[in-house]
Amino acid sequence: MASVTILYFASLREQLGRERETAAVAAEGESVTSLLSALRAQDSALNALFERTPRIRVAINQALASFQDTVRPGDELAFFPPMTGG
Amino acid sequence: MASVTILYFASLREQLGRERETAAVAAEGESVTSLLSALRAQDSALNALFERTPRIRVAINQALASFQDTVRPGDELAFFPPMTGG
Amino acid sequence: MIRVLVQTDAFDLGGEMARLSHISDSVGGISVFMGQVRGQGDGLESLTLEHYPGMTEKVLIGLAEEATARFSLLGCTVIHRVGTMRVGEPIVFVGTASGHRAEALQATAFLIDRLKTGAPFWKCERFTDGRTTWVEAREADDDAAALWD
Amino acid sequence: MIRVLVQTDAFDLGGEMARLSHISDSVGGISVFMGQVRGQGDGLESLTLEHYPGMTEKVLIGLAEEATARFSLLGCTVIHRVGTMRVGEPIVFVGTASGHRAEALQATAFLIDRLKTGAPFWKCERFTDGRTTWVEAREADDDAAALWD
Repeated sequence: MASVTILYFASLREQLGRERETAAVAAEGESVTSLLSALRAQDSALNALFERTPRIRVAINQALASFQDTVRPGDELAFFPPMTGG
Repeated sequence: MASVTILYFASLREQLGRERETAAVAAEGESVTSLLSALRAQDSALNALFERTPRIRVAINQALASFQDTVRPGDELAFFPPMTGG
Repeated sequence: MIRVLVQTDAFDLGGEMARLSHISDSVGGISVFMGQVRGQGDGLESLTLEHYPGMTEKVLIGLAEEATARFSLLGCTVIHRVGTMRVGEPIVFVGTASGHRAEALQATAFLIDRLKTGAPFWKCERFTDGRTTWVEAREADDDAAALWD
Repeated sequence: MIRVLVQTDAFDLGGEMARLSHISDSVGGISVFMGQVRGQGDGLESLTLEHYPGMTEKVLIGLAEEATARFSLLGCTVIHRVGTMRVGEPIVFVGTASGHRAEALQATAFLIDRLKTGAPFWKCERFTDGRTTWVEAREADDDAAALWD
């Protein structure tokens, strides 16, 4: 089955209680929004987390991306709050 | 006799061949311009140096000053080219 | 010459500056910024820095390359620590070397402004009473980063 | 905490940065600029820095005090060498410590811009063929200093 790896960082990782999972994705690829809708429908904790957390960022294959961008099988997807380095 | 110490720095010092001298000054003080005119009238090398050198700066008692400022007996006067530190 | 490190260990300030200084005879100015854990009088004990291994290095190398091109740098070093650091400990070192001072000074400000909001680091504060909180992103930091767009 | 030194010896970069870093728990950012003798491909061998003893220290302390007040600094160090320095050797160190990065970065730029044209130092260049020339003041340096007025 076509899948992607999903990573969670910082407060998202902590609140979900996991840092990594695998999810099914359409073989021809689909938008982050589309994939995320499917995940949220299956997982009420994830749904609640995205509902209460503003400004979640997404990266595809270790580069910042937008929720409209396409995720393809084998991609590494990551969700995290705004960055606070330096 | 009422006098001031005069210091020369950098290219001025080098071209004059001296770094320090003492000069008579009016007991009640006089402007740098007035004192310098007297000095230049007595010293053709100094006169030529001031004629050919643009942008000479003056300090009175180790603080930047203007040629209109008053020099008083006992003051330390200094002439130098624009500064090039850092 | 770009040097990017993400590490748990502290860094050698003098050694890093000497490295920038010796890159070439053409170096006339070196500018450095170092950020450290600031005590805020509210019982902060330590910060724990989490990051996204892989992406972090890519972003920092990209920023160093952008700074090098934009400010004609001869050298650019970015070192960011991860893990737990107590109040007073260094977190980040940004150093740039250039022919003239203006380029190095500007490049250092550019790098620290951009990495604050663009590199995948997250700070979690731990207080002496055991409480922990994730640091909220500051709008002022987004504004500072955007000034370089 | 103001520290101003005019000296012939080289300075200890790591030591000076550590000193700024340890001033207080409230230090969050340290910014440093170091200027060194730049080889220009024209046979420059060394620079000799002449200064006006007494006035130099007064001017540098005044600039450090102005920077401390204007940028809310917790620490401010200015070290300027005099005498003869070969290509690659350090000339000047400016370091500032503050609670947040913007103040330290701006203060360092202010100090180096202002001391270039306001402190009584003069550079004489010596070339490998034995020729010596006094460095001319640059209008661009006056402009940079005036931006802080």
